[in-house]
Amino acid sequence: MTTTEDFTHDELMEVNAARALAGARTCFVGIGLPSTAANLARNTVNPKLVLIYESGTIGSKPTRLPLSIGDGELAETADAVVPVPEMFNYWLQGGRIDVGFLGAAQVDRFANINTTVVERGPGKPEGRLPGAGGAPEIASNCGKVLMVLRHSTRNFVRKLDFVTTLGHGSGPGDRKELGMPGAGPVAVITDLGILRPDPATAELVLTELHPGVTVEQVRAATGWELKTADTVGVTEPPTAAELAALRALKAAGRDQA
Amino acid sequence: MTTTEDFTHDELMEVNAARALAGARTCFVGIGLPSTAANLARNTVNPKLVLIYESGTIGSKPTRLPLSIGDGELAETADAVVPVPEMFNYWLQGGRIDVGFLGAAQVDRFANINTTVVERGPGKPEGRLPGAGGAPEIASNCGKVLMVLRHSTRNFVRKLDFVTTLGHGSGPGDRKELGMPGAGPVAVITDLGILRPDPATAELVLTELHPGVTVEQVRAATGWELKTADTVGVTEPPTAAELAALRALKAAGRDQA
Amino acid sequence: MADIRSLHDAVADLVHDGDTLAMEGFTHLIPYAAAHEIIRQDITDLTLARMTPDVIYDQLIGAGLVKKLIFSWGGNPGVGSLHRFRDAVENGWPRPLELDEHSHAGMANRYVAGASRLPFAVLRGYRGSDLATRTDTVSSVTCPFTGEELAAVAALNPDVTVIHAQQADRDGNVQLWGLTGVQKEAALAAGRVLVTVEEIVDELTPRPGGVVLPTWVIDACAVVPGGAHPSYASGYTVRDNAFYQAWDPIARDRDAFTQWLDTNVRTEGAAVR
Amino acid sequence: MADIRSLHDAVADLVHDGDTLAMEGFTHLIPYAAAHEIIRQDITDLTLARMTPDVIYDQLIGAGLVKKLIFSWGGNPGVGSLHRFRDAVENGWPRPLELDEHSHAGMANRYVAGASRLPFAVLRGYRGSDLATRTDTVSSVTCPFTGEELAAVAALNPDVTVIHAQQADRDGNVQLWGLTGVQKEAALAAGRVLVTVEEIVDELTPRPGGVVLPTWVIDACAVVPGGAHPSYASGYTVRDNAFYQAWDPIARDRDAFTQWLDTNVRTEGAAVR
Repeated sequence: MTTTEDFTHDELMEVNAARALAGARTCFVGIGLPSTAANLARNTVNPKLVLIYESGTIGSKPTRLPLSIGDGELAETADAVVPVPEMFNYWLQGGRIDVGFLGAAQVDRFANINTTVVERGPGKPEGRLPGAGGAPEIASNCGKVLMVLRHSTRNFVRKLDFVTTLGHGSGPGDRKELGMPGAGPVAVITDLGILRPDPATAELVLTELHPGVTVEQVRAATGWELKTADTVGVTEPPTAAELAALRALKAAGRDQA
Repeated sequence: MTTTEDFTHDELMEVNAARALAGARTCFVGIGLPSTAANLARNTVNPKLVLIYESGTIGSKPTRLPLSIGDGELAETADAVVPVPEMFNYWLQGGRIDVGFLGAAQVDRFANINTTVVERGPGKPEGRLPGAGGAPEIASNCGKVLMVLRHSTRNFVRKLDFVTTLGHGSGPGDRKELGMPGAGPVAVITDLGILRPDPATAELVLTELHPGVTVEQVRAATGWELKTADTVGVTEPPTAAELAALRALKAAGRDQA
Repeated sequence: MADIRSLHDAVADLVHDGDTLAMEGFTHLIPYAAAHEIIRQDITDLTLARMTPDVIYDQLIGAGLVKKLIFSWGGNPGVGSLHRFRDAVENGWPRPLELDEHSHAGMANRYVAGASRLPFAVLRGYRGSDLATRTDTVSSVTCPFTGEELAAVAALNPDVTVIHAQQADRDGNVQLWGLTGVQKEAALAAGRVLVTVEEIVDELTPRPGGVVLPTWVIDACAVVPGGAHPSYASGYTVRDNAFYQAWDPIARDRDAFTQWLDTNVRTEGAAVR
Repeated sequence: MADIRSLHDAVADLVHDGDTLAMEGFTHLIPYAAAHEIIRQDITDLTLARMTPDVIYDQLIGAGLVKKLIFSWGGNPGVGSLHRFRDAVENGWPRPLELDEHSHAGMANRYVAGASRLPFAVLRGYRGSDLATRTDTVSSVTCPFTGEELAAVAALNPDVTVIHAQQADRDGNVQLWGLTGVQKEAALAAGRVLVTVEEIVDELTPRPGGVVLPTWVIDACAVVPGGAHPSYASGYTVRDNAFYQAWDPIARDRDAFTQWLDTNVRTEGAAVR
């Protein structure tokens, strides 16, 4: 396997996020990092991956990274374009989608997500985030959920200021009790490594480090006492092909602006 | 006005049914006599009438009488074709349709309709009719309802064997109590004349006779003690233009079979 | 993913004795050829669902394969009664037929709930009608905001849905257009989906009014040109109104019906290969 | 029936102080020109509804015309925050902004209920989310068949909905295509409907993915070529991504925003005639 040392932490995150889509048939794609990952997956590990955007496109095959979930190319290259209510009712709630790929502003140890408001300290108003978008029902209804976000104590917090989207609630069994069809978050891919829920506790534990990253670095960037798996692996470095595909996607994306 | 004596009782019914659509913007069209009436209206008193069929066509402009509510020409000449659930939810229940035009197997004095089953006497099984189709919600949700059917004691009965579709229930106020948005049946056009609900009782009374028909004839063909309006009018004879349009429609319809 | 298969094999694999089976198509694109294959394979004890049973279900009922019918309007469109349907309901011939009867609005919403994987749908319907007294799939819910009582209909999720479409591509993606009725909902509500198509094309070109079903929601496609006859496939065939009219005397008479079935369906030569 | 009118007159007649106003378009076909006309006419105390508020509502909020926002995702797509929206929520500038906040699935179904003239819609949603604690338009219903508890969302029926479309014919029938989002539902849910269009054509040719709104569900059409800028109208214009990126520094600063508004919207020359 050809590897190269010339890559960034963001690229490690993006490449591993794409790899996590190997074997998936359909992916509900959030904009930003999830869209980068899903498009990279289509150009590398999973050429047949069906990309589904909440704007109503099924099977989009964009040649460049879309800036928004409603870029014209998403519709023009799609197998089908459906009304937004149909997307949420027949396709998402209908259980047709294998993987939901989400970003997050804040995530806690049970992979619950906040994208609504953050506390900014005494005397200061709550800080406003964009809101839920499709995430609550994506996380509930997709077969499983992948998350991708940069690792920092600002993002990986001890306690969410607001639960926008339930991951695993307060532990195993919560999703089932709430009648959520999907398995919920199975991996959180960051620029430092990968966290996965411990099957016994549903708490996110460090399972893989990216090459050159230490457990201490990840702990320092996590707002709770991060546990590690019995064996912490190291992700495969990006291949030259992966990096080339990623960089080509991003360059094409920049051209459009 | 040019008139002619050469017309049948059915033609009187059809011409008067078409006339009842003068001024309507949109009509939800049942197949059979209602479709004849609505298409004739488009060719005579109401060229801009928007025909809506439950198969999903909005603004059909057929050149011949469709045999079924799903004939290809209904779709090909439509302003829009929508899925059947949308037709019933957004357009019919959404209150977008001025007039629902229905036929019936049995009708009672309050213009309630049976199209489900009929008693056939002791020892005999219930006779099976086609069923409800769109009628219950057409009668509930259209601004008003017109009915067209041939006059006989078999059709105009003292008591329905089954209420498929509510007209005026058991009298004034029933529709309101049930929360039905539309005004319900406003006229029943037959081959003998026209019945309309008495505003005070909601009971169908004879308001118009077709030329040459007597009150006694209508009473004999009605299964209850039919009341008459204070003044019973006589419908205008069909004009030559109306008859020509009707006959052309029917001839074109026959060509397709 | 939809495999492209023979009609015989697709029906044999996907339609089983005792299934709840929906064969939809609102006058247009009715999957007659698939129904005939079911008759040839003698798949029985079926619960059939369809808004407008039409002649296709008259044939299946007359063939004795149906124990229950879920429907909203059972007639021969533009012609009259479905005599095999009536004979089964009125006289139990060739076997009794249980009914679950709705209005069109109710049936359409049952499929919508099914496709949405919700247990029920809400509509302002069935008011003042006796229909709700004869079925356990109509109930009511109260709006938590306004207090209004509305009809609730139970979701309809067929074991298998069969539809006819104009085109599939080689991957088994399907497109239908023209009157598309309730087919998308019936397909997405089902556990298994079989689509018969007029033809396989290299690429599906988006059409006005086109409904695309991606291959990953379909189990099998079978190429059956003319498979909607005597209904039609817009752009390929026209409705055989004469057949619908000719059906009336055939279906009125048990012997004439049986002979028609033997001659036109239950023969080796009638099978689609 | 839709009269073909000037944008000025259509807005003046159809949009009133205090209205609940929906301006929909999911990234595509966002009716910016109509929003600017509303700003020029200083129509105020609006309750704005929109799944994705976007830069269009950032402008209306910053202009001080909005008292309440009904929404599910308020960002500058692909760029970052809506700074005018944040400033109103966090600091009450230029006036406090009340929020009614949902998920996309909830908002879409609120419009569906509105278009269906039902008081509520049902979905399997909001589970485990704090969203429902901050709004009185999410509740629950119990399925009368299975006993499952599901989310209920209140119907959203705007006083007026404004959308942008590619084409109208001379009678005021409208067609839009490409990503059609939730526009049909938003229009059919509303009391009044204004459609701005790229052009008037002699005849609407059915398009793949086309949504047709007949003239009799629309109150006015106004011809506004480029009326979706900086969003786009598929087949006519492309998305001005550079504008979305340039908006970030403009909207971050109250003075820069106000100056932008004065220069680009609140001038006689900016008005569409």
